[in-house]
Amino acid sequence: MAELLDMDRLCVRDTRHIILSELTMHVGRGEKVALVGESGCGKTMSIRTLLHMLPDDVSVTSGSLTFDGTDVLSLRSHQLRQELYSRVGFVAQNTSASLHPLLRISTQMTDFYLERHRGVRRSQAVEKAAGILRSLGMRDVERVLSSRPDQLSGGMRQRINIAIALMDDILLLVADEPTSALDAHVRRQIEEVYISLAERSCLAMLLVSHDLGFVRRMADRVYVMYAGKMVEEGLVDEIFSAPVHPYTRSLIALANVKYKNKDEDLAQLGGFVPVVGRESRSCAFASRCRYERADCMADVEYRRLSDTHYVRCWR
Amino acid sequence: MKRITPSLAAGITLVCIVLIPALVSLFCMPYDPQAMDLHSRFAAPSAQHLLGCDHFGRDLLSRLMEASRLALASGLFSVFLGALGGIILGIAAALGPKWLETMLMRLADALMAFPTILTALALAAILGRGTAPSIIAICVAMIPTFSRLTYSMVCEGRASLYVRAARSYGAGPLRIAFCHLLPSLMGRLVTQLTSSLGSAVLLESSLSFLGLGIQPPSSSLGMMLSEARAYVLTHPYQALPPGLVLLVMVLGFNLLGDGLNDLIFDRRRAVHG
Amino acid sequence: MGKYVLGRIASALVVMLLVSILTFLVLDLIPGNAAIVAVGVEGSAETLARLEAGLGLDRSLPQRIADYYRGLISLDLGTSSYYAQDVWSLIKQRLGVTIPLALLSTAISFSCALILGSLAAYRRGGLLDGICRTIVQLAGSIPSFWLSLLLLILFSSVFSVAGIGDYVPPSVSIRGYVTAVFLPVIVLAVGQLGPMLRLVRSSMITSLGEDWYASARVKGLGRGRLIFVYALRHAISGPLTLCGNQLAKLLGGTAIVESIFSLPGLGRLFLTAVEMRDLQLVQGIVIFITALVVLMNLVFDILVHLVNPAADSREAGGA
Amino acid sequence: MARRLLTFLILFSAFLLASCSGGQDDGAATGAAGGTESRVRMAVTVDPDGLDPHMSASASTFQVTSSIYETLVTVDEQGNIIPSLAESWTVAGDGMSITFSLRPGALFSNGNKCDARAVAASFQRLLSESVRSQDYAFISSVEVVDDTTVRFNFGQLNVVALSTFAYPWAAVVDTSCADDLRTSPVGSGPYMLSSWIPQQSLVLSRNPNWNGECGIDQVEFVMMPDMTGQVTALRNGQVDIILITGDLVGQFEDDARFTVNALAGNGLQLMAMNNASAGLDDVRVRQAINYAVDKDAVIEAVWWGYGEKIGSHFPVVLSEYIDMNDLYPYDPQRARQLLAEAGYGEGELTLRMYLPRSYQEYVNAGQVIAAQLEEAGINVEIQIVEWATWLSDIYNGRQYDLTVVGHTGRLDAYSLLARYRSTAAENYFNYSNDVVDALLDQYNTTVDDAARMEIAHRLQEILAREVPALYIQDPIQIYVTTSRLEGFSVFPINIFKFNEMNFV
Repeated sequence: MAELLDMDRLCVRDTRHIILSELTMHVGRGEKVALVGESGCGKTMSIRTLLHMLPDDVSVTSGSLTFDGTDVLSLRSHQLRQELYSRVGFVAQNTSASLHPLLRISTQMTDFYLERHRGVRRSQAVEKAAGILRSLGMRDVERVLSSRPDQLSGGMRQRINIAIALMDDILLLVADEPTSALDAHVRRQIEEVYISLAERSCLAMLLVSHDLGFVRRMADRVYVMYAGKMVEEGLVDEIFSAPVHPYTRSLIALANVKYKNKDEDLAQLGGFVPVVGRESRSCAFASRCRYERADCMADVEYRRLSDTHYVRCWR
Repeated sequence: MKRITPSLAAGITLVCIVLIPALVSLFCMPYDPQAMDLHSRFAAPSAQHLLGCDHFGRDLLSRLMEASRLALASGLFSVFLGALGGIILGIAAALGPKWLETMLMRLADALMAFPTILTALALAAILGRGTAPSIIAICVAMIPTFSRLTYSMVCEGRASLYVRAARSYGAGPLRIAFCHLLPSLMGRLVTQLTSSLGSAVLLESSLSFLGLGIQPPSSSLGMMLSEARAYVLTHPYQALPPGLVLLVMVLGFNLLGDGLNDLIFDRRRAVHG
Repeated sequence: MGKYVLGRIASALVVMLLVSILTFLVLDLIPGNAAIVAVGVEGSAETLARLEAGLGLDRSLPQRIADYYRGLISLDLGTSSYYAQDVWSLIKQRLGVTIPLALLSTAISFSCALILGSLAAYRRGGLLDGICRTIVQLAGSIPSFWLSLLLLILFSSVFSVAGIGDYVPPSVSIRGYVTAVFLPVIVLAVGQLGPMLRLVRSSMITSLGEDWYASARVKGLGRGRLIFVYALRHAISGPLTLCGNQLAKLLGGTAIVESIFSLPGLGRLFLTAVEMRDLQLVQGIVIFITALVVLMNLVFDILVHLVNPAADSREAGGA
Repeated sequence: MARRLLTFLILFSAFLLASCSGGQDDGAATGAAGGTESRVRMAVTVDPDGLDPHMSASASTFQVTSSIYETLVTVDEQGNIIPSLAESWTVAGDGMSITFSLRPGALFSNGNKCDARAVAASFQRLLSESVRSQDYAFISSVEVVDDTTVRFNFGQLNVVALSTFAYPWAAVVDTSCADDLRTSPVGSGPYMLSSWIPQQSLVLSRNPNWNGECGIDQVEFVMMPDMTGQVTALRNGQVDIILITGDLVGQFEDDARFTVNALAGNGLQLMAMNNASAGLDDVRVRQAINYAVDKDAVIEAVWWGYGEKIGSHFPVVLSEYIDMNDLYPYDPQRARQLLAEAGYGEGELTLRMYLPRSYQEYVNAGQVIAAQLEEAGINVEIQIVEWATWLSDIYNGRQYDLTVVGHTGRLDAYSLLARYRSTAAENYFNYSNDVVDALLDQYNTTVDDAARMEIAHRLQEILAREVPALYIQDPIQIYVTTSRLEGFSVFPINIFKFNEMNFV
């Protein structure tokens, strides 16, 4: 059976730099996949490519992207609603900014649904929204539905965003940093929402995160990205118990030491994610790598370790 | 440096189109703009009079050159003075004591609501003949814009980190205003200054149109238009050249202001990116 | 909210007091008074003195100011010395001309700006956007009196349209009213369009760059609803405030346009009042206009608050 | 929400529109009612300054009030005195009183009797309260002889007394409503006020108590400040009478639909000089200025040649007029020579010229004259001032060197020239000449017509020679009417007789 999402050697660039270089990734039906990496390494850009949300000056130069048998890259803007957005749900990174600040939750949850399902009455749609909110563990649903975003807490808004994604019968839920920017208590609640959702449904999920603890609990498989390239991929156990790439190792090591802002800890590692030179076939991590040696500058190939485990490193 | 945006280029071009003849008029003009030749009243454009003549047979081109020089000069003067006054008042309101702030801001409101026509009349009564009354009247009309802009920007800046830092090591309000705040506001002010030139020129011409601006025999664009208005039925062409010059001048300044704004905004974005 | 409104009204009263004292001072400063104008080039010094006494002009400035405010407290704007009519009834007469004119032109420019500005922001860099930016620049730079003259030449000389410059109240002839008001409305609307269109476009561009816009789009919301409900709803508070300012300015009368098109509006009344040194009338109009400006800004701030309850108070207070 | 907002705006504007137009109904309805009646519409630039003839000095008032009120006598086109409210009159042998016999049964528009008592009351008011009470100071008492006879006794001899009763400011008003006359006039004339919306229109309708001839049922004065608007309105048949400037004559001259009436009025336009200011106190400088200015060119440049050049303070239409134009012809050489004699070389004399903004023609004339004076070596600094400022600083304050202005017509030499009396308040020229003072005294008491004519001629001559002002022209007023309108005529004083017009 074909994969639900198939990203093959995707290259994306803006006017100056290459952003994604030959990115390959796939998500099976019902599979929960995580995409991890530091900020600025191209995670968000790769899901934006999938959702046709690229900024004006960014374009796809080569590669292919198929979702549920549809060639996503060739979709025209008027086809997006029917071909893509009805089957992919998306929860954006900054959840409080992704709700319209002035419209009631009930309106925001049902507007697009009503447009897509002609003949459905508003009250029916609101009923459905309420049901979904309840299933996500929301209390006091009526009050929430008649509120505006600024009257709700961050955790509530997050749940609403998930609920909006679930209004349609989607095949894939894409969540960009679903738990960042939340305080510890709320973060735990939202994690539970995702985990119970993952357990209950046969929905495929693509989580973008640098919260490795969450990833470990949620995901079936993990992709590790660095500077616009995949550096390692594998089943959760493979990645967490036997990481190969020094980058993966340092991410996991840092996650075990502290449970704090990952960016800061990585910064202690020294250096930043490079912006230029992503097209080069050498190892982009070399400059920050403890194990750097001469052949890191040469063509570093994506090696197969097992059927599921691949890595881009000599080690 | 930065690339020059189309609106900046267009602005510079348009301003030059009026600026160059205006500067040339300081040294030479085709005719004396005040010399009447009653035989060539309403003369059509010809080799002798490139733009024709007005109702007194005065050469339109020469009058336009003189008028645009006066318009530019009075625009520059009044905006400069108005900006200076507005900035000082704005800073005083933002950094001064609460009562001063309230007083100055209500005064700015009152000035904004006060009819410019009355200001111009009062100043003409005090200062008498010449261009000074209308320049100061426009300047007074400009003050509230600048004082409010400065006020709000200083208020924003007051809360910013570097100002708090400066205050913490004991810098006085004046030092904060002139060494820390003003430089960072300069870009915004320069933009406002340029586009205010356009509105100042417009205001001057409407005062002149009502007869409250520059006095004859000197020419001004508004006066030329109001004279042309009397002959709209018989010589409609007369209304065209002064209005076009005015349009080009104001358009030029507005585009220039926009272009500068883009330039400054671009720089900011470059710093952030 | 009530406290906020009260505060605004209080500061408005201060502004009106300042403005009217300024007016007194200015009218005292400029040469000539109502009696001199009434006597003209005829009449003797005794006549002049008698008329001045009749108008109360022989008393000191503080006395006259005090008298005026005493009347004002009982909502009496006094009597015009030139028209010998109640100042308020004179102003009221003019509003019948000025208010529809201001509302029509504001409505036209506001709706044009909303539609054009939204579409231009949506297709940023496209043809419509280019046209819009040209309109912004041209409409913002064209002197209204020149545009009036050009239109007047075009319509009355070239097209020979009857009825321009001959104001007829709509109760007498709707057609006559429309022909008389048509051109001034266009001139005034063009004058407002520039800044309004610019503001709508830029706030729409901001709105279109917001996360919720992207999310709503990804949810598959239709384009029309996306632009004209989601984005515009968010972008409208700035334009609405500007609309209030513009409307207030127009309600104060537009002397030049009114006199070019012979409309009996408030602006022309003001010019005549100043010319005739009709102190009561000048005062009345100045105070009325100031009150109107304050009131309009307040009304539109409240409107902004209704549309956008989440807007922070700084925005509302700074308007 | 956007839709609700839009709805709100639409409703709001509809409400305002409705409420505003509602407010005007009462004023306009009467205008609309006269659809089938004959109505003449005249375009005017400014509102009347109230409709009380005793309390105004403005020409715009009298062109309206002359149809609402009646004067005891009136004038024909040539300036001859003809009966009006008074059917006949007799001047006493010694010239010290006039007795008028009033038209019996005359009524004011409110139904009150307009009899001898009303006339006397009206004149009492004129003498005590009017702006012009000074002009009537010669009247010592007003005597009611019987219901239709009223006698005016004079304190001093005034041979031109009769003509003073023809001026529109001597109209008979109903003193029982004296306080409201400015806005609700009550007179015995052919028309009464039906509505007045300032700066919009003023409508007169027939006075039901008027029994005389009346060919027009309604008169509407339409306020149109803009000449273009007036011309288009006339062309489109929206108005019937307009007053135009000379450059527009060509537009109507050959058009059978319009009649052009170009008639010399009874006014005077001149450039006054301050005879007390440095330089101008020297008669040679004033003469030089007269030599330096080409009056024909000024009249051509400003009035398109529509004006009668004058050399003294006297309108050409009056019978006492003599032509003094040849005294100082245009001669710039002579001007320079005279200036040099007076001690002023090229560019050494600088004069301040003030021009009243409300009168564009005077502003234009001032600019042309200034340009000509500059050519003769006199510097001129122009300042344009508001009318009120002009009245206060220039006319009353006499702070000026040169100014261009016009004077309205009078019917006799004394009223015209009284302002040259050295003590007169109106003498803004600061002109002082004992001979003139004496001649003026003599004029009023000279009963013999020929001798009086002689005095008028001498006065004109002296003024022409000493030139306290640069006399420019007696303006020609150009009225254009639709050809359908008959009976339109212009009078030597500022009145209209709409009741004598009719449509064909």
